[in-house]
Amino acid sequence: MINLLLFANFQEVIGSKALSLELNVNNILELKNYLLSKYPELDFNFVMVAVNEEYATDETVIKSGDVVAFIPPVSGG
Amino acid sequence: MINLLLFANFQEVIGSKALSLELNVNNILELKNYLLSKYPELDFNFVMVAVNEEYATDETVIKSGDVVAFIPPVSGG
Amino acid sequence: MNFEITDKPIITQDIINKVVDRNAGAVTTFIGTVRELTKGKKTLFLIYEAYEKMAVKQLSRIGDEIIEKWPNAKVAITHRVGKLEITDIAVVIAVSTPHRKDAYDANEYAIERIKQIVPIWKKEHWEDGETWVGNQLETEQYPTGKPEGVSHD
Amino acid sequence: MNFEITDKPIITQDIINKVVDRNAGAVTTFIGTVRELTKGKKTLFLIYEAYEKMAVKQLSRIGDEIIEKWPNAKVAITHRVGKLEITDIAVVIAVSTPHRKDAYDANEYAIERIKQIVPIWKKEHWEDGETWVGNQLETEQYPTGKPEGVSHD
Repeated sequence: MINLLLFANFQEVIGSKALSLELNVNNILELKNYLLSKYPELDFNFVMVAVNEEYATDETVIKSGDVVAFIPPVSGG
Repeated sequence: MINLLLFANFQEVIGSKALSLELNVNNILELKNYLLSKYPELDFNFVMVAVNEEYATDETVIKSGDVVAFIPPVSGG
Repeated sequence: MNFEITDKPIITQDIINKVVDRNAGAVTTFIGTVRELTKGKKTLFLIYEAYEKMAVKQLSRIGDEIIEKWPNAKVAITHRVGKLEITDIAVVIAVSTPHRKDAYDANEYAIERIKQIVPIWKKEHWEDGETWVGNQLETEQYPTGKPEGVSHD
Repeated sequence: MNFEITDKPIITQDIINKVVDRNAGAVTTFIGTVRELTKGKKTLFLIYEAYEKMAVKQLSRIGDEIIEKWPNAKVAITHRVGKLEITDIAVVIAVSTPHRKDAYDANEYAIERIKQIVPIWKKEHWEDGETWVGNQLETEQYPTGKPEGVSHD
Protein backbone atom coordinates (compact mmCIF):
# COMPACT_ATOMS: atom_id res chain seq x y z
CA MET A 1 0.00 0.00 0.00
CA ILE A 2 1.32 3.40 -1.03
CA ASN A 3 0.34 6.40 1.10
CA LEU A 4 -0.10 9.47 -1.05
CA LEU A 5 -0.10 13.05 0.28
CA LEU A 6 -1.55 15.83 -1.84
CA PHE A 7 -1.15 19.58 -1.52
CA ALA A 8 -2.28 22.84 -3.10
CA ASN A 9 -3.76 22.35 -6.57
CA PHE A 10 -3.05 18.61 -6.52
CA GLN A 11 -5.30 18.32 -3.51
CA GLU A 12 -8.02 20.17 -5.39
CA VAL A 13 -7.72 18.12 -8.58
CA ILE A 14 -7.78 14.79 -6.77
CA GLY A 15 -10.27 16.02 -4.19
CA SER A 16 -8.39 14.60 -1.22
CA LYS A 17 -5.53 15.41 1.13
CA ALA A 18 -4.35 11.81 1.38
CA LEU A 19 -4.96 8.54 -0.38
CA SER A 20 -3.91 5.00 0.38
CA LEU A 21 -3.53 3.00 -2.81
CA GLU A 22 -3.16 -0.75 -3.23
CA LEU A 23 -0.98 -0.59 -6.27
CA ASN A 24 1.59 -2.61 -8.14
CA VAL A 25 4.04 0.13 -9.06
CA ASN A 26 7.81 -0.04 -8.73
CA ASN A 27 8.82 3.56 -8.90
CA ILE A 28 7.58 7.15 -8.98
CA LEU A 29 7.27 7.26 -12.75
CA GLU A 30 4.87 4.31 -12.68
CA LEU A 31 2.88 5.97 -9.91
CA LYS A 32 2.64 9.18 -11.94
CA ASN A 33 1.43 7.24 -14.96
CA TYR A 34 -1.20 5.49 -12.89
CA LEU A 35 -2.44 8.82 -11.47
CA LEU A 36 -2.48 10.40 -14.92
CA SER A 37 -4.66 7.57 -16.18
CA LYS A 38 -7.16 8.31 -13.41
CA TYR A 39 -6.81 12.14 -13.31
CA PRO A 40 -5.80 13.27 -16.78
CA GLU A 41 -5.90 16.93 -15.71
CA LEU A 42 -2.93 16.47 -13.36
CA ASP A 43 0.14 18.39 -14.51
CA PHE A 44 3.43 17.03 -13.19
CA ASN A 45 5.52 19.75 -14.82
CA PHE A 46 7.64 21.49 -12.18
CA VAL A 47 6.14 19.22 -9.54
CA MET A 48 8.65 17.72 -7.14
CA VAL A 49 8.14 14.45 -5.35
CA ALA A 50 9.16 13.28 -1.91
CA VAL A 51 9.35 9.75 -0.59
CA ASN A 52 9.25 9.52 3.19
CA GLU A 53 9.92 13.29 3.46
CA GLU A 54 13.00 13.30 1.29
CA TYR A 55 13.10 14.61 -2.26
CA ALA A 56 13.08 11.85 -4.85
CA THR A 57 13.09 11.37 -8.63
CA ASP A 58 11.02 9.50 -11.19
CA GLU A 59 13.43 6.58 -10.83
CA THR A 60 13.11 6.31 -7.07
CA VAL A 61 11.87 2.87 -6.10
CA ILE A 62 8.82 2.75 -3.87
CA LYS A 63 7.54 -0.07 -1.78
CA SER A 64 4.52 -0.79 0.34
CA GLY A 65 4.28 1.50 3.34
CA ASP A 66 6.12 4.41 1.73
CA VAL A 67 4.70 7.92 2.00
CA VAL A 68 4.79 9.66 -1.35
CA ALA A 69 4.08 13.38 -1.53
CA PHE A 70 3.72 15.46 -4.66
CA ILE A 71 5.12 18.93 -4.14
CA PRO A 72 3.74 21.48 -6.60
CA PRO A 73 5.93 24.56 -7.07
CA VAL A 74 6.40 25.94 -3.57
CA SER A 75 5.52 29.50 -2.64
CA GLY A 76 6.49 29.98 0.97
CA GLY A 77 8.33 32.98 2.32
CA MET B 1 33.94 83.77 18.44
CA ILE B 2 34.22 80.20 17.19
CA ASN B 3 32.36 77.46 19.08
CA LEU B 4 34.36 74.26 19.06
CA LEU B 5 32.92 70.80 19.82
CA LEU B 6 35.23 67.95 20.73
CA PHE B 7 34.58 64.22 20.82
CA ALA B 8 36.25 60.92 21.66
CA ASN B 9 40.05 61.20 21.85
CA PHE B 10 39.98 64.89 20.85
CA GLN B 11 37.93 65.56 23.94
CA GLU B 12 40.50 63.74 26.03
CA VAL B 13 43.51 65.47 24.49
CA ILE B 14 42.02 68.95 24.85
CA GLY B 15 40.36 68.13 28.15
CA SER B 16 37.05 69.69 27.26
CA LYS B 17 33.80 68.89 25.42
CA ALA B 18 33.38 72.41 24.06
CA LEU B 19 35.43 75.57 23.75
CA SER B 20 34.56 79.09 22.70
CA LEU B 21 37.55 80.74 21.10
CA GLU B 22 38.07 84.42 20.27
CA LEU B 23 40.16 83.87 17.20
CA ASN B 24 41.15 85.54 14.00
CA VAL B 25 41.01 82.58 11.65
CA ASN B 26 39.45 82.53 8.22
CA ASN B 27 39.05 78.84 7.54
CA ILE B 28 39.33 75.36 9.01
CA LEU B 29 42.98 74.96 8.05
CA GLU B 30 43.91 78.06 10.04
CA LEU B 31 41.89 76.79 12.99
CA LYS B 32 43.67 73.43 12.84
CA ASN B 33 47.05 75.19 12.79
CA TYR B 34 46.10 77.27 15.79
CA LEU B 35 44.99 74.18 17.73
CA LEU B 36 48.14 72.29 16.77
CA SER B 37 50.24 75.15 18.13
CA LYS B 38 48.45 74.82 21.46
CA TYR B 39 47.97 71.00 21.51
CA PRO B 40 50.84 69.49 19.50
CA GLU B 41 49.66 65.96 20.29
CA LEU B 42 46.46 66.42 18.23
CA ASP B 43 46.40 64.21 15.14
CA PHE B 44 44.13 65.46 12.36
CA ASN B 45 44.79 62.49 10.10
CA PHE B 46 41.49 60.85 9.16
CA VAL B 47 39.65 63.41 11.25
CA MET B 48 36.64 64.96 9.56
CA VAL B 49 35.33 68.39 10.35
CA ALA B 50 31.81 69.78 10.44
CA VAL B 51 30.71 73.40 10.38
CA ASN B 52 27.23 73.95 11.72
CA GLU B 53 26.53 70.20 11.53
CA GLU B 54 27.53 69.81 7.89
CA TYR B 55 30.74 68.19 6.75
CA ALA B 56 33.33 70.73 5.65
CA THR B 57 36.91 70.85 4.34
CA ASP B 58 40.13 72.63 5.24
CA GLU B 59 39.14 75.41 2.85
CA THR B 60 35.71 76.01 4.36
CA VAL B 61 35.42 79.61 5.54
CA ILE B 62 34.36 80.10 9.15
CA LYS B 63 32.99 83.19 10.78
CA SER B 64 32.08 84.27 14.26
CA GLY B 65 29.22 82.26 15.70
CA ASP B 66 29.94 79.12 13.70
CA VAL B 67 29.95 75.75 15.44
CA VAL B 68 32.97 73.71 14.39
CA ALA B 69 33.18 70.05 15.34
CA PHE B 70 36.12 67.75 14.83
CA ILE B 71 34.96 64.24 14.01
CA PRO B 72 37.58 61.58 14.73
CA PRO B 73 37.11 58.33 12.80
CA VAL B 74 33.59 57.23 13.63
CA SER B 75 32.81 53.81 15.07
CA GLY B 76 29.06 53.61 15.39
CA GLY B 77 26.96 50.62 14.37
CA MET C 1 13.30 24.39 18.31
CA ASN C 2 14.96 26.79 15.88
CA PHE C 3 12.91 25.64 12.86
CA GLU C 4 9.17 25.73 13.17
CA ILE C 5 5.86 25.79 11.34
CA THR C 6 3.12 27.47 13.35
CA ASP C 7 -0.52 28.37 12.90
CA LYS C 8 -0.25 31.23 15.42
CA PRO C 9 0.93 34.82 14.85
CA ILE C 10 4.73 35.04 14.85
CA ILE C 11 6.39 37.31 17.41
CA THR C 12 9.58 38.51 15.73
CA GLN C 13 11.38 39.01 19.03
CA ASP C 14 10.86 35.33 19.93
CA ILE C 15 12.78 34.29 16.83
CA ILE C 16 15.53 36.87 17.43
CA ASN C 17 15.97 35.59 20.98
CA LYS C 18 16.87 32.16 19.65
CA VAL C 19 20.02 33.46 17.92
CA VAL C 20 21.31 36.08 20.37
CA ASP C 21 24.85 35.14 21.38
CA ARG C 22 27.64 36.76 23.41
CA ASN C 23 29.96 36.43 20.44
CA ALA C 24 27.56 37.66 17.81
CA GLY C 25 27.91 41.32 16.92
CA ALA C 26 25.22 41.22 14.25
CA VAL C 27 21.71 39.87 14.01
CA THR C 28 19.74 40.19 10.79
CA THR C 29 16.09 39.38 10.48
CA PHE C 30 13.92 38.94 7.45
CA ILE C 31 10.21 39.39 8.01
CA GLY C 32 8.01 38.34 5.12
CA THR C 33 4.62 40.05 5.34
CA VAL C 34 1.43 39.84 3.32
CA ARG C 35 1.47 42.64 0.76
CA GLU C 36 -1.76 44.14 -0.48
CA LEU C 37 -0.77 44.94 -4.06
CA THR C 38 1.02 42.64 -6.50
CA LYS C 39 1.41 44.09 -9.98
CA GLY C 40 -1.57 46.34 -9.31
CA LYS C 41 -3.82 43.47 -8.20
CA LYS C 42 -5.35 43.68 -4.74
CA THR C 43 -4.98 40.75 -2.36
CA LEU C 44 -7.71 40.30 0.26
CA PHE C 45 -6.00 37.60 2.29
CA LEU C 46 -3.77 34.53 1.89
CA ILE C 47 -3.95 30.93 2.93
CA TYR C 48 -0.63 29.20 3.60
CA GLU C 49 -0.48 25.42 3.65
CA ALA C 50 2.54 23.27 4.50
CA TYR C 51 3.60 19.65 4.37
CA GLU C 52 4.55 20.32 7.94
CA LYS C 53 6.79 17.42 8.87
CA MET C 54 8.81 17.75 5.70
CA ALA C 55 8.83 21.55 5.85
CA VAL C 56 10.46 21.47 9.29
CA LYS C 57 13.02 19.00 7.95
CA GLN C 58 13.80 21.25 5.00
CA LEU C 59 14.08 24.38 7.17
CA SER C 60 16.46 22.51 9.40
CA ARG C 61 18.43 21.41 6.34
CA ILE C 62 18.74 25.06 5.32
CA GLY C 63 20.11 25.73 8.80
CA ASP C 64 22.70 22.99 8.27
CA GLU C 65 23.67 24.42 4.90
CA ILE C 66 24.19 27.83 6.51
CA ILE C 67 26.39 26.44 9.28
CA GLU C 68 28.44 24.72 6.64
CA LYS C 69 28.93 27.99 4.70
CA TRP C 70 29.12 30.34 7.73
CA PRO C 71 30.36 28.18 10.62
CA ASN C 72 29.80 30.83 13.30
CA ALA C 73 26.20 31.58 12.34
CA LYS C 74 23.15 30.80 14.44
CA VAL C 75 19.86 30.51 12.55
CA ALA C 76 16.18 30.35 13.47
CA ILE C 77 13.24 30.24 11.07
CA THR C 78 9.51 30.15 11.76
CA HIS C 79 6.89 30.02 9.01
CA ARG C 80 3.22 30.50 9.63
CA VAL C 81 0.36 28.58 8.01
CA GLY C 82 -3.38 29.24 7.84
CA LYS C 83 -5.22 32.42 6.95
CA LEU C 84 -3.13 35.60 6.90
CA GLU C 85 -4.38 39.15 6.51
CA ILE C 86 -2.56 42.09 4.90
CA THR C 87 0.62 42.99 6.90
CA ASP C 88 0.51 39.70 8.82
CA ILE C 89 3.86 37.97 9.15
CA ALA C 90 4.31 34.82 7.06
CA VAL C 91 7.93 34.08 7.90
CA VAL C 92 10.70 35.31 10.17
CA ILE C 93 14.34 34.39 9.59
CA ALA C 94 16.89 35.43 12.21
CA VAL C 95 20.64 34.96 11.77
CA SER C 96 23.40 35.99 14.13
CA THR C 97 27.09 36.07 13.24
CA PRO C 98 30.19 37.70 14.71
CA HIS C 99 30.47 40.08 11.73
CA ARG C 100 27.72 41.83 9.83
CA LYS C 101 28.38 40.86 6.22
CA ASP C 102 27.82 37.19 7.00
CA ALA C 103 24.55 37.95 8.79
CA TYR C 104 23.12 39.57 5.65
CA ASP C 105 24.44 36.93 3.28
CA ALA C 106 23.32 33.96 5.35
CA ASN C 107 19.88 35.46 5.88
CA GLU C 108 19.36 36.09 2.17
CA TYR C 109 20.57 32.58 1.45
CA ALA C 110 17.89 31.24 3.79
CA ILE C 111 14.97 33.01 2.09
CA GLU C 112 16.17 31.96 -1.36
CA ARG C 113 16.38 28.36 -0.24
CA ILE C 114 12.95 28.52 1.40
CA LYS C 115 11.52 29.52 -1.94
CA GLN C 116 13.23 26.56 -3.59
CA ILE C 117 12.88 23.56 -1.31
CA VAL C 118 10.46 24.05 1.56
CA PRO C 119 7.03 22.49 0.91
CA ILE C 120 4.81 25.47 1.72
CA TRP C 121 2.19 26.89 -0.62
CA LYS C 122 0.17 30.05 -0.60
CA LYS C 123 -3.23 30.62 -2.08
CA GLU C 124 -3.93 34.23 -2.98
CA HIS C 125 -7.47 35.40 -2.51
CA TRP C 126 -8.12 38.34 -4.81
CA GLU C 127 -11.22 40.42 -5.16
CA ASP C 128 -12.13 38.39 -8.25
CA GLY C 129 -11.02 34.89 -7.37
CA GLU C 130 -8.36 32.72 -5.85
CA THR C 131 -5.31 30.86 -7.03
CA TRP C 132 -2.47 28.75 -5.70
CA VAL C 133 0.69 30.70 -6.33
CA GLY C 134 3.29 28.78 -8.31
CA ASN C 135 6.99 28.95 -7.79
CA GLN C 136 7.73 32.57 -6.94
CA LEU C 137 11.17 32.26 -8.44
CA GLU C 138 9.49 31.58 -11.76
CA THR C 139 12.83 30.80 -13.33
CA GLU C 140 13.22 27.53 -11.46
CA GLN C 141 12.59 24.28 -13.23
CA TYR C 142 13.07 20.82 -11.86
CA PRO C 143 13.22 18.55 -14.88
CA THR C 144 14.41 15.70 -12.68
CA GLY C 145 11.62 16.23 -10.20
CA LYS C 146 14.30 17.22 -7.64
CA PRO C 147 15.51 20.72 -6.82
CA GLU C 148 19.13 21.62 -7.45
CA GLY C 149 21.50 21.29 -4.59
CA VAL C 150 19.29 18.89 -2.67
CA SER C 151 20.88 15.53 -2.18
CA HIS C 152 18.65 12.51 -2.09
CA ASP C 153 19.20 10.70 1.14
CA MET D 1 10.77 60.21 14.23
CA ASN D 2 12.37 57.50 12.09
CA PHE D 3 15.97 58.50 12.91
CA GLU D 4 16.95 58.69 16.53
CA ILE D 5 19.77 58.66 19.03
CA THR D 6 18.70 57.35 22.42
CA ASP D 7 20.29 56.65 25.76
CA LYS D 8 17.67 53.99 26.58
CA PRO D 9 17.59 50.30 25.61
CA ILE D 10 16.31 49.84 22.04
CA ILE D 11 13.20 47.71 21.54
CA THR D 12 13.63 46.16 18.09
CA GLN D 13 9.89 45.84 17.52
CA ASP D 14 9.43 49.61 17.98
CA ILE D 15 11.78 50.26 15.08
CA ILE D 16 10.13 47.58 12.92
CA ASN D 17 6.72 49.14 13.58
CA LYS D 18 7.87 52.39 11.98
CA VAL D 19 8.37 50.75 8.57
CA VAL D 20 5.47 48.28 8.39
CA ASP D 21 3.40 49.08 5.32
CA ARG D 22 0.46 47.49 3.49
CA ASN D 23 2.49 47.43 0.32
CA ALA D 24 5.70 46.11 1.81
CA GLY D 25 6.18 42.37 1.48
CA ALA D 26 9.59 42.39 3.13
CA VAL D 27 11.09 43.92 6.23
CA THR D 28 14.75 43.45 7.05
CA THR D 29 16.32 44.45 10.31
CA PHE D 30 19.92 44.77 11.31
CA ILE D 31 20.61 44.60 15.03
CA GLY D 32 24.12 45.52 16.06
CA THR D 33 24.97 44.06 19.45
CA VAL D 34 27.94 44.28 21.79
CA ARG D 35 30.17 41.27 21.15
CA GLU D 36 32.34 39.87 23.90
CA LEU D 37 35.32 38.73 21.86
CA THR D 38 37.15 40.69 19.17
CA LYS D 39 40.20 38.93 17.78
CA GLY D 40 40.43 36.95 20.99
CA LYS D 41 40.32 40.03 23.23
CA LYS D 42 37.57 40.23 25.82
CA THR D 43 35.38 43.31 26.01
CA LEU D 44 33.87 44.16 29.40
CA PHE D 45 31.54 46.91 28.23
CA LEU D 46 31.36 49.78 25.73
CA ILE D 47 30.65 53.48 25.94
CA TYR D 48 29.02 55.05 22.88
CA GLU D 49 29.13 58.79 22.43
CA ALA D 50 27.45 60.81 19.68
CA TYR D 51 27.43 64.32 18.32
CA GLU D 52 23.73 63.90 18.66
CA LYS D 53 22.26 66.72 16.61
CA MET D 54 24.54 66.01 13.68
CA ALA D 55 24.18 62.22 14.05
CA VAL D 56 20.39 62.51 13.66
CA LYS D 57 20.93 64.69 10.58
CA GLN D 58 23.31 62.14 9.07
CA LEU D 59 21.01 59.20 9.81
CA SER D 60 18.22 61.10 8.13
CA ARG D 61 20.51 61.82 5.18
CA ILE D 62 21.15 58.08 4.87
CA GLY D 63 17.36 57.64 4.80
CA ASP D 64 17.16 60.15 1.94
CA GLU D 65 19.92 58.38 0.04
CA ILE D 66 18.04 55.10 0.39
CA ILE D 67 14.77 56.58 -0.88
CA GLU D 68 16.66 57.93 -3.85
CA LYS D 69 18.13 54.51 -4.65
CA TRP D 70 15.09 52.42 -3.62
CA PRO D 71 12.07 54.72 -4.01
CA ASN D 72 9.56 52.37 -2.36
CA ALA D 73 11.64 51.75 0.75
CA LYS D 74 10.75 52.90 4.25
CA VAL D 75 13.65 53.23 6.69
CA ALA D 76 14.02 53.69 10.44
CA ILE D 77 17.27 53.75 12.40
CA THR D 78 17.88 54.14 16.13
CA HIS D 79 21.35 54.20 17.66
CA ARG D 80 21.98 54.02 21.36
CA VAL D 81 24.57 55.96 23.35
CA GLY D 82 25.94 55.54 26.86
CA LYS D 83 27.21 52.41 28.57
CA LEU D 84 26.36 49.11 26.87
CA GLU D 85 26.94 45.63 28.23
CA ILE D 86 27.66 42.44 26.25
CA THR D 87 24.65 41.51 24.00
CA ASP D 88 23.08 44.97 24.46
CA ILE D 89 21.77 46.49 21.25
CA ALA D 90 23.77 49.43 19.88
CA VAL D 91 21.81 50.01 16.68
CA VAL D 92 18.67 48.79 14.92
CA ILE D 93 18.05 49.44 11.24
CA ALA D 94 14.65 48.48 9.80
CA VAL D 95 13.84 48.68 6.09
CA SER D 96 10.64 47.70 4.35
CA THR D 97 10.23 47.31 0.60
CA PRO D 98 7.71 45.63 -1.69
CA HIS D 99 10.29 42.98 -2.72
CA ARG D 100 12.90 41.25 -0.62
CA LYS D 101 16.12 41.86 -2.51
CA ASP D 102 15.79 45.63 -2.05
CA ALA D 103 15.16 45.23 1.68
CA TYR D 104 18.49 43.42 2.13
CA ASP D 105 20.44 45.76 -0.12
CA ALA D 106 19.05 48.98 1.36
CA ASN D 107 19.62 47.72 4.90
CA GLU D 108 23.23 46.81 4.23
CA TYR D 109 23.72 50.17 2.54
CA ALA D 110 22.49 51.87 5.72
CA ILE D 111 24.97 50.15 8.05
CA GLU D 112 27.87 50.80 5.70
CA ARG D 113 26.96 54.50 5.55
CA ILE D 114 26.56 54.69 9.33
CA LYS D 115 30.12 53.50 9.65
CA GLN D 116 31.27 56.20 7.24
CA ILE D 117 29.41 59.38 8.05
CA VAL D 118 27.49 59.28 11.34
CA PRO D 119 29.36 60.99 14.20
CA ILE D 120 29.17 58.24 16.82
CA TRP D 121 32.16 56.80 18.63
CA LYS D 122 32.65 53.80 20.81
CA LYS D 123 35.15 53.31 23.55
CA GLU D 124 36.01 49.70 24.24
CA HIS D 125 36.69 48.78 27.83
CA TRP D 126 38.90 45.69 27.96
CA GLU D 127 40.15 43.78 30.92
CA ASP D 128 43.48 45.58 30.57
CA GLY D 129 42.49 49.08 29.52
CA GLU D 130 40.28 51.20 27.33
CA THR D 131 40.47 52.77 23.91
CA TRP D 132 38.41 54.81 21.48
CA VAL D 133 37.83 52.61 18.47
CA GLY D 134 38.93 54.18 15.21
CA ASN D 135 37.18 53.86 11.92
CA GLN D 136 35.89 50.29 11.83
CA LEU D 137 36.13 50.25 8.08
CA GLU D 138 39.87 50.77 8.43
CA THR D 139 40.23 51.11 4.70
CA GLU D 140 38.53 54.49 4.63
CA GLN D 141 40.62 57.62 4.33
CA TYR D 142 39.38 61.16 4.00
CA PRO D 143 42.31 63.16 2.67
CA THR D 144 40.00 66.11 2.03
CA GLY D 145 38.59 65.95 5.55
CA LYS D 146 35.24 65.04 4.01
CA PRO D 147 33.83 61.54 3.48
CA GLU D 148 33.16 60.36 -0.06
CA GLY D 149 29.66 60.78 -1.34
CA VAL D 150 28.73 63.45 1.16
CA SER D 151 27.96 66.73 -0.48
CA HIS D 152 28.84 69.88 1.35
CA ASP D 153 25.72 71.93 1.74
